[in-house]
Amino acid sequence: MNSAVIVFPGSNCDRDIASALTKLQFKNKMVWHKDTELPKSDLIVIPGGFSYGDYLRSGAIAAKSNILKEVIKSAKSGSIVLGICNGFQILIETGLLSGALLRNKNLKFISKDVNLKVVNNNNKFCSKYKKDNIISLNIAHNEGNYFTNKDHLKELEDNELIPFKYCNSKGVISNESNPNGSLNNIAGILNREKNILGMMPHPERMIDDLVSNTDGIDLFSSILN
Amino acid sequence: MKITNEIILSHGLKIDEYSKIKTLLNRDPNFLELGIFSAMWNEHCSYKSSKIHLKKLPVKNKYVIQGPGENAGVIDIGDDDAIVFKIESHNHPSFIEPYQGAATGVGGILRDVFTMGARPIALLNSIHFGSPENTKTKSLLNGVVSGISGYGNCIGIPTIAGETKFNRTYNENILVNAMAVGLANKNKIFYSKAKGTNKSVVYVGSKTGRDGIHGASMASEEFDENSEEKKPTVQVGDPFTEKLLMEACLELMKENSIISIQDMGAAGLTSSSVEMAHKGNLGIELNLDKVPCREENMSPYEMMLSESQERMLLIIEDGKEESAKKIFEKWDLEFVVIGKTTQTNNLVLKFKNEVVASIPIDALSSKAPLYDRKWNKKKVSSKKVDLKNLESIKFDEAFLKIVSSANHSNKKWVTEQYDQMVMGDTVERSGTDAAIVRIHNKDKAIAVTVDSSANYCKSNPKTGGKQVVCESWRNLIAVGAKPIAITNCLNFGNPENPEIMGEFAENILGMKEACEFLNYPVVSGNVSFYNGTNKKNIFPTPVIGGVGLIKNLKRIQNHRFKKIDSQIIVIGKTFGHLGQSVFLEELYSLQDGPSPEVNLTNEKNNGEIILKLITSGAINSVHDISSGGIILSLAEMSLSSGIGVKISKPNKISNIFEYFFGEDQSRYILEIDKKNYPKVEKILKDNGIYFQKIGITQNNLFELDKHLKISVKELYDINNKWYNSYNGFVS
Amino acid sequence: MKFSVIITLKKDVLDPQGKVVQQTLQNMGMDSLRNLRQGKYFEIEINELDEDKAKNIIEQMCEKLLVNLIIEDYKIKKL
Amino acid sequence: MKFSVIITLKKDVLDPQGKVVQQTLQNMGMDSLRNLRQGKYFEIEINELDEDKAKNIIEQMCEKLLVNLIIEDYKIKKL
Ligand SMILES: Nc1ncnc2c1ncn2[C@@H]1O[C@H](COP(=O)(O)OP(=O)(O)O)[C@@H](O)[C@H]1O
Ligand SMILES: [Mg+2]
Repeated sequence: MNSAVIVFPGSNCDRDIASALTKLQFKNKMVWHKDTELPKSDLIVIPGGFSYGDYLRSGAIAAKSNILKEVIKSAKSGSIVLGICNGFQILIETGLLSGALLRNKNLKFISKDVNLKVVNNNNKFCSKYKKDNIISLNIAHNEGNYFTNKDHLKELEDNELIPFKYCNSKGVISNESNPNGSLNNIAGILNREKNILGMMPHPERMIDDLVSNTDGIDLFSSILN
Repeated sequence: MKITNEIILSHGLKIDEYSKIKTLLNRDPNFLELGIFSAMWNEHCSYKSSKIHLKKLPVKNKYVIQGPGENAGVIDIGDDDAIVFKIESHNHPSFIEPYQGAATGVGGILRDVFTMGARPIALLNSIHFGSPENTKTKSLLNGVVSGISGYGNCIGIPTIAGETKFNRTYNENILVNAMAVGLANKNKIFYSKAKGTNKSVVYVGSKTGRDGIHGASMASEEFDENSEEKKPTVQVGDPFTEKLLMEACLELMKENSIISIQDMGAAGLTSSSVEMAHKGNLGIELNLDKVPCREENMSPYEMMLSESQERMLLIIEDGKEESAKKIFEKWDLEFVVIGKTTQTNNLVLKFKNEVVASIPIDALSSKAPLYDRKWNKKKVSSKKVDLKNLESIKFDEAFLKIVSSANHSNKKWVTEQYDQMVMGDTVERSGTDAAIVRIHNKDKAIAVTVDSSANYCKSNPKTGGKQVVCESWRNLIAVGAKPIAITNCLNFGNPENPEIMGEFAENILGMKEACEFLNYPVVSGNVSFYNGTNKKNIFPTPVIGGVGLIKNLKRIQNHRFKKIDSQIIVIGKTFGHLGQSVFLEELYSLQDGPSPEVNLTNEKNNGEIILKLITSGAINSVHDISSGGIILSLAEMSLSSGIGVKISKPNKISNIFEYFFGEDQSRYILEIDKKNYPKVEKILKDNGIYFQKIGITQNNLFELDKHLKISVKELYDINNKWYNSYNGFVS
Repeated sequence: MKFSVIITLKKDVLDPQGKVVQQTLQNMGMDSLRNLRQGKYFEIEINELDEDKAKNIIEQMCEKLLVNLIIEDYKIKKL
Repeated sequence: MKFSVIITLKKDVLDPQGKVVQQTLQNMGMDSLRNLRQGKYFEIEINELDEDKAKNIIEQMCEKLLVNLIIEDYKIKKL
């Protein structure tokens, strides 16, 4: 399977995701933000980091880049798009995903491993997980506090558009297990057509027991499937 | 402008230093030249008070590629891989503006490392604050931690180890030391030495503003009531631009275009250009009209002394300017040829078609003042602390008070603000004896740690210097790394005071002894004097950054207990040394008695055996014993694993407080599977290593004879309270 | 010509930053504080002498980049 | 009583955000843009009817928390 990772000035998880994709048998290409054409790819990844320093609003400036016009076109025609962390913020700023990512409720950068419940696996990104699996992924962000209006929240809940929610080690989804203040403990969302996933946690950091665990692998193998 | 005594003094120069300038120039300097001299001759750039002492430190072993004197030290870790590392202070700026001060401290040390051709792979820091009750401490703590996190996270380099300490000695002068570690190809290291005349001198990075003019001389002065007014424009860090600068430099380094490269740190354009010319025994001529400026009407004086961040100076091979420029344009950065190297051995500055300064390079470098300052030997107390003179306390109370204290609480509040996982190679994060970073795509790694022991160094600078080097060595051993070399950041008070100068001189002697004995040389470092206010100096605080090598990632170790019912032993002799201990400090606010001595022979033997045992796979976990003694080390092993212990005091030593809180050196705790125990015991005995059995691991309960019994969960909560209640947020 | 732009979060959007700042001030003893919301501020200078045209340009900047219209409102003022 | 507080960076202090935003706008074709600086904005409502007293309280908030006086200036206005 071919993948493409979009690189912005200030992206800093681009190498990590590229390593992960290669390790998991994707043929990956890096795409510079000034490029005007996407290579033929089955998966487009917008990586984490601080594109444009997170200045103005995280993701806002990257969303205006040349290549994003192509990503939007491609996404609208059904390509699989994955945005991780800053990538999620960028997808929100382009409007491909709805809602907003506000400052964490404690106003601090949070970097730690958190538990997530796979609340919906009926999509291209999660088919390898079992529903209600509890996995542990690393988060590292300043603005991951997901917010949206009531109608959209209902739509997300009703249509199985929320794959992951923050929970504790026993799977309880509560205020205490919510690291950043996200509505309904949302850690990631899909668009209505389910071909675009934006998520704050970093699956690419969890593919190797030596450094962490392997809970991220299933996400990539689901896509490969 | 006429140069008055007042102007001279306000530049941080002494009147006799000014006379020396006149002799060297054979004339009076103009105002710009005076500014340049003041920047180059201050303590921070010239090392005038420390140089003769620093020379005593060992700087070589078979791994060292580059010792002190370059932007950072370089060691060889095999397969053409080299590790480049250095630590640096940013104390005064962080006290004035904690967020920006700490952030630009991180930015500065990163530039030192990638200037040499290394991609940074880890950040560490050592931060010391005043007592928590001091009114300034809370905002300084918050500002510094978020500054470090803001910069490191944004540029995308994991911050994986450090230390956070509180002590009233830092009430008016905090310490913020940042260390960076990078990975390079050992055949492609870049240096600052200029070569060849008439080569293009190129300015890259951010534009120059009026930031931090006189920052370097500020770092070389004591604070007083007027510091607030003397304050130069604060430097604001821009990690985004630094990220671009780093990528652009590393990209350019893949081509053969760079003759020499130097970051603009303290004293900006002045020190970088002088440094390059001096090392290459050349002259340099700059056309200041070309310097990219952020503000209008900037004067040559401001341009030369600005400490704007995220800038570099390069000397480029003939004909490579265009291709180099393309790379910097790709990254949206300034790239301007601002001068050339010359044969004159002078620094010549032109502005608006006039020569505005002309100074012999050696007058600014090799002929700068050097002082052998007067120093006094410390009178060391040798009186043993007698517990009988202290108010009695129950053992469990004493223990819990320490576990819940600011200095010994869990530091998650700090470390969870740092991205520790970015780059994907962090094998051990903060919270272990040393952090471990894998070399990308390889099966080997390095271990890194920073350590300091101000109380020990205050009471006995020489023993303290020895001890802190050994502690660093021990922390690397404890994770299974072979210690290779160190970088040091020497934070001291006013060197013009013979007591303080004595602390410095003796401290160096102690470090030298330990470094030599352990074959653990110093490859880079930084000296920060004048830490203090109005004659009140901080405790001498040398901070050691250690790097060790792990050749095989299957053979690493950590301090987390693995199983219940394993044997626990203490390696090394316990005499019950309570002088300068955490026990006295936290429970009685006493800094009393002698510092613990280190027996270097035992240190080395114990460490080498531990390393052997780890490599043989015979032990379950290992932890060094440092401040707080055996009981604190055991607690850390339990807290990080959730597994309890059942401990008894061996009979020989009478007093339970001395045995469990004593801070004798060169000791480790091992957890050993009972089935492996006979084998381990034999190895220890065969090698003449002293050890004692003290108990076993057990489920859930942290237990010491009849003195202490608490669930690990409860202990965890107690250990985790302080930061959150101090800062008033729960995350 | 110089303008200021003030950007605020829409009323129904959570303002975590404002909330924490408000709490902190209250904890510091500022009891009379009733409500606080945080926003952004820009000072923008452009080479355009015609005020209407200038305003129009600033408006474009807001709509195209500075403001996230889904969650934010803005106000432009000539300085 | 309701006030606005505008906080801006002091004149010679680097504004990395403003710099990048300005560049982005220029890259988007806004050629007439000469200069842009970014600041913060607060809307604060307090229970205090006396205007002088109220202003005084807001000033205190600024000096004690909202403003970093080392690098920032501020302006208070009644709304
Ligand atoms: N400022 C910091 N930055 C990163 N890591 C830190 C910091 N402060 C403390 N730590 C980490 O927390 C752990 C405990 O710190 P400390 O109590 O000082 O360790 P020790 O007593 O073993 O030297 C260490 O692993 C250290 O790396
Ligand atoms: Mg340790």
